[in-house]
Amino acid sequence: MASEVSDELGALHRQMVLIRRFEEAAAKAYSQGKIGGFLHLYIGQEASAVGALAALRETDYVVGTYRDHGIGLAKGMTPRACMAELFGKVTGCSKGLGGSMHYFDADKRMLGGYGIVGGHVPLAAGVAFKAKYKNTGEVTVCFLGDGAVSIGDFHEALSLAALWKLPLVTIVENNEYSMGTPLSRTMSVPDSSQKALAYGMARDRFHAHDVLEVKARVGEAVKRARESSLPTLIEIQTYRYRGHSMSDPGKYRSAEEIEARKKDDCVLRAEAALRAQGRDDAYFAALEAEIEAIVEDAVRFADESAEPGEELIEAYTYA
Amino acid sequence: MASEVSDELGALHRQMVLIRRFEEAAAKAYSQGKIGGFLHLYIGQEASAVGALAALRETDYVVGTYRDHGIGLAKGMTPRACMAELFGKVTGCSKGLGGSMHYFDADKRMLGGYGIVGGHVPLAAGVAFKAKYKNTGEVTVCFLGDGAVSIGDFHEALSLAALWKLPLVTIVENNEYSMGTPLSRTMSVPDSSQKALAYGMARDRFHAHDVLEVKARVGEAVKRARESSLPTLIEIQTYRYRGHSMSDPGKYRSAEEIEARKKDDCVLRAEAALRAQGRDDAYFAALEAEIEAIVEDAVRFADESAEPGEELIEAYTYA
Amino acid sequence: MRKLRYREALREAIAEEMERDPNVFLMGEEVGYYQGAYKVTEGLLERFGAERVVDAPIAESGFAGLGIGAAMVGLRPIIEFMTWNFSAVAFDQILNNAAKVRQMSGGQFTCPIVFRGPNGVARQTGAQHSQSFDAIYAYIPGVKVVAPATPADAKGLLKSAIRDENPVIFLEDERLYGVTGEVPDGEHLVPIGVSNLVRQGATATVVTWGKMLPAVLAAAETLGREGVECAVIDLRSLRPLDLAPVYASVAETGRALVVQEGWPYGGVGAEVVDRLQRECFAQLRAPVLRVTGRDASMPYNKHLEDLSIPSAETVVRGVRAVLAY
Amino acid sequence: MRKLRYREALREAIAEEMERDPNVFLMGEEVGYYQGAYKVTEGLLERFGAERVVDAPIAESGFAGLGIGAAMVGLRPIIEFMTWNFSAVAFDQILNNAAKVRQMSGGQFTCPIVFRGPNGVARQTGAQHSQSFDAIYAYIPGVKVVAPATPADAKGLLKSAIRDENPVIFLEDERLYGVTGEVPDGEHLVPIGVSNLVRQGATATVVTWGKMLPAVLAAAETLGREGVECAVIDLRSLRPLDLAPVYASVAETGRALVVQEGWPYGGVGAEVVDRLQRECFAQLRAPVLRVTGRDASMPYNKHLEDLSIPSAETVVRGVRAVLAY
Ligand SMILES: Cc1ncc(C[n+]2csc(CCOP(=O)(O)OP(=O)(O)O)c2C)c(N)n1
Ligand SMILES: Cc1ncc(C[n+]2csc(CCOP(=O)(O)OP(=O)(O)O)c2C)c(N)n1
Ligand SMILES: [Mg+2]
Ligand SMILES: [Mg+2]
Repeated sequence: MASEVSDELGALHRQMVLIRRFEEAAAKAYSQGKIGGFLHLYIGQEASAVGALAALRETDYVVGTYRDHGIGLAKGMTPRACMAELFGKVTGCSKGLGGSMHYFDADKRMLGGYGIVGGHVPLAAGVAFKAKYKNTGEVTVCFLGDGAVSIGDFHEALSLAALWKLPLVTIVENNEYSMGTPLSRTMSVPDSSQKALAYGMARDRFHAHDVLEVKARVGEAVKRARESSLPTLIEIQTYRYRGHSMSDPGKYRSAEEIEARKKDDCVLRAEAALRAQGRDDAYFAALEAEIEAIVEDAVRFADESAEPGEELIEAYTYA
Repeated sequence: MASEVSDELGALHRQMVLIRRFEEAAAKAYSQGKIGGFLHLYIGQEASAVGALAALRETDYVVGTYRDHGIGLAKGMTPRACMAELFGKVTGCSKGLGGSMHYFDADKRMLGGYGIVGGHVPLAAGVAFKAKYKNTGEVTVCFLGDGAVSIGDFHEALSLAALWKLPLVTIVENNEYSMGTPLSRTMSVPDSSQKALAYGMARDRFHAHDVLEVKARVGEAVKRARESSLPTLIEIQTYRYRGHSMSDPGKYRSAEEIEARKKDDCVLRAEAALRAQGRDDAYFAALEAEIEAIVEDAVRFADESAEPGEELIEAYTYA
Repeated sequence: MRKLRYREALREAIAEEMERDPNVFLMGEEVGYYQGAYKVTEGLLERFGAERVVDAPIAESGFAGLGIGAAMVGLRPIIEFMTWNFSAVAFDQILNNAAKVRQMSGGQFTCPIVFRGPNGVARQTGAQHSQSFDAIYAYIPGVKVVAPATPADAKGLLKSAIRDENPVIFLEDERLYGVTGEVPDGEHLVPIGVSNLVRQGATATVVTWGKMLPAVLAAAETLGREGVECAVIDLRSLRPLDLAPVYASVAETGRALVVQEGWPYGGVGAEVVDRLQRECFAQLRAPVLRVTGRDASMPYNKHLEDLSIPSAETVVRGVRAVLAY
Repeated sequence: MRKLRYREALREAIAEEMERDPNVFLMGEEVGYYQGAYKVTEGLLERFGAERVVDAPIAESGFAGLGIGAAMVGLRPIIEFMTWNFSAVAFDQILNNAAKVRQMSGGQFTCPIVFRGPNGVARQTGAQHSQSFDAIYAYIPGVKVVAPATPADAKGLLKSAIRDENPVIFLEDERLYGVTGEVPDGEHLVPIGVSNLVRQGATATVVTWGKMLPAVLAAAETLGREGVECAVIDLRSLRPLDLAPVYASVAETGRALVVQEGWPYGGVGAEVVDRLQRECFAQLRAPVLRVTGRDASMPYNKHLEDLSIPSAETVVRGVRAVLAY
């Protein structure tokens, strides 16, 4: 039993390390000019996507914001396709047309990657609507930021999800900031899960320190969605170590604040738990080497892949 | 003291009768083809606008929906200007350009009359913002329907009002239907004042049977706005006797339901209270005669007024 | 052939497609129990049930977005805007999601969805309820835009729109709902992107679409009595735009007029002019003129409203102006 | 004269007007503590305080509408959209309230408000963040639309916009923010509705605005070296549109090209063509051509992005095509 838990935690820890190393490599490539536009890193928040999506079946759906590398990888997208997308290559998941903000993978049921704050929440409700319409038992998880809670589409989507009892799990990743603005200056209530009261919707709220707890708590909501076709609003409290995007100088918070938050790092916490269950230095060294190879391979693949041809400019305008 | 109350109630009752007779005359004129477009009657809901606006000072503001005859008249607009607007005449409050849905009166601080459901709620927040910005102590009251609670602008405006502590009183007039849809099919919670929980906003909820109670309860919110610059969300439960607009066949509810609701009629209730305080048949007969004369005068005025000239088509496009 | 009202033709199209494909569903305000604000959807709830004929709260952005999400995973939503004026609150969903998801996903997801409802000026409904959205939506790559003028086209184009793999902006017209016309029996499809020469004429070419067609045809009759024969082309589809019959006609007439209900600046009318002067420069014997709605918000007053949009008279004047050059 | 960056010129305009009129305030996401997402508003919070430099939550429709309400009762809001892409969620507020309240109220209320922010294609920000809203807003009667191309015009037009009694859609450009140019000392106002002949030339007339101006001027230089002298007109204001200098130039050249960043269908470019062929029919020796953005959502890939919008090279080709007719 202990080893089963440890195996599961090992797998989730591995995913978190993969996401973190993947993004570290992406940050480096960005500074080398190999990636353009916006690059919003997820570093620090990994337990949220990894834990939440671990509670899903493969046939369940996920929809997210522009901060989508973590959910993409956690949903099973390949590091190659993800890195190549950042590099704008035709081998990327969206053929280099989408970029960092628009990860998509139809097979893995990763439905994007959207740049308009809150605009994807109604879409997620629509995916859940389809599951109910066709009675498939599929669950849809929608991620959004704390800043997105203020926008109308959040309200409309949650209203509809509650009214129509859609199998939708809406997860607000409260990383304390929307760009440079702390939550206290965007919301009159500090707890965004409280918005659920307006819809008579089930709610939950917890920290993303412990990836297994995330899985378990999100799992309850997934169960509620799958078995009772009822939506849930969850606030996951988390923190991003990097700027809002690569171009953010980050003057709105102190180095001390970031350091303090890093003490609760989800990857380190998982590592500590694994060590307590008997994993040793050799295990972690091997893991890091394995991940490093995967990420290096992804970068090489992205580097060596071809650019999309001019014919792709209009190719996907119409089906 | 009793006579003061009775005087006040007498004044409010008179306003309610004026609104009702005004609208009955409008309905007649509509069926005669003198009024076009949409005509949304307020009959049955009078105590809501009359009671609420009685709690205001002249310098306070009101903003409403297309169902705006009641609030316009209660805010002191003249029946002549109001009727002429319905007739599309140049003597109308909006020069015949606005029509039933777009009553405006700058002097009376009636800021419209809007046709897009919910779109006026942010405007009302802006009027309240100005009062705070200039520290004028003015209060803004915004009316909307139960159907408008589902739209994004409601959420955004209330979010901002709560966050920035604006002196805004938002009144949801819950008349049980949005067009032909009962509230149970548009909202997952039956009490729309519950939305206030999402914003940490003060709230209240009551029936509009007793116009003095409406005044008193709204008065508390007005006080909160004026003295503490804090917003309130109020649901006033009410009922419209007529269709959504003149073209509504109204098949979605039974004649019995309407008759049952009419038993609680706000005008009759005020009349009963006035009678209990000593007003007699002669009083009410005289009142009806006075109101009839006012309404007839308004209709005649509207009838005889000139149409706006062609030069007005573009005249107000730009200042 | 049967005669149907425009609204009945639309209803038939919806019913036939819902019958044919269980993935087609209808969503909008008052489409079900109320039988449709303009009775287009009358009887559909009874026939297809509340799962497939879904009354929505007033949350256009929410249910438009919901439709887009559903379309991405295999359903075929028909989203009704009670009028297109209310699509303004859902504009982001159409512009940024429906029109773009296929491109952003590198072709992985398509978005087969129809947004439909009455467009343009109704009767005395005032500024916020009297607008033509043709110009706004036709600008956007990734959506198709159609605007049928007759019951037959209403049915045939709506069926094509529902079967189309792309988001289709379907612009109906309240003043046309009661208009009667012949509609072919049986399966009747009108392809998107094919305009229609509805009247022959060698003197001048008049291009229009939607509600303006009756006014244009009336004007053509009037002019015909004077020996001025106008070719009339009904665009039917605004994006993609099929101007081949227009070019062919202008090759003969050398003179063209575009008639549109919406505001004058830019839009479909200006696009037609732009293409015409490019493709038919040598043949044009006069500048292409336009008869348009006035450049102002719509007044409530009936007389001013009538003056604010094209009429048979102003079209006649427009043709005369083109000929007078 | 001093040299300023475009963003500094904008900042000066805002600061001067806030200094002059206490009713002017600034509201938008990250305009205050963060110093502006693109640093246009740097230092303004410190100077004017949090009452007048207001950081807003992500609620564009809410705070755009709030600004409209405040403008109706005497304030003069400057509403920043972090980019114009996000105005799509506030579209209803601009279309149905800002543009219409004066007309709907029979002239009782005016709406002196400026909506501003970067428009068009930034760098590799992809489909949802790379759109030109010129076409969409210029269509709407009741708003004015300006799109300055230089620091001097940025300052002068923004000051005029803030003083204007009407809603003004103020289209800036991220790629121009860092561009330096001379800006007159002291009070500097540029009137709305006056275009600018920025280069003389008798061979062809090129009309453009906003970010495309540098590419057009570069193309004109290239062509000038071959003896092809292009007159270049910067529209500056898109509504109202001042084409008098264009007509004057075309009277001389007989040939015209319109260069725009946005999608080809309709919009400002087509409107210019429409008016040109109407006003200058006899003088035009060739069809008016347009060089536009491609008719597709913007791809992320840099190479494809570059190919999707006009460049000096495609403008050169465009002029050659006009001359080749
Ligand atoms: C409608 C809209 N407005 C503004 C923006 C610009 N913007 C992008 S991300 C962002 C902050 C979002 O913060 P939050 O929702 O907390 O998500 P996080 O970035 O913290 O994950 C803003 C303002 C946008 N993309 N869309
Ligand atoms: C955004 C928008 N969507 C739809 C409509 C059409 N519409 C007008 S009134 C109405 C019902 C509103 O009901 P409610 O808010 O309860 O107000 P009531 O009419 O009952 O006073 C609808 C759907 C509209 N005007 N605006
Ligand atoms: Mg955040
Ligand atoms: Mg109601």
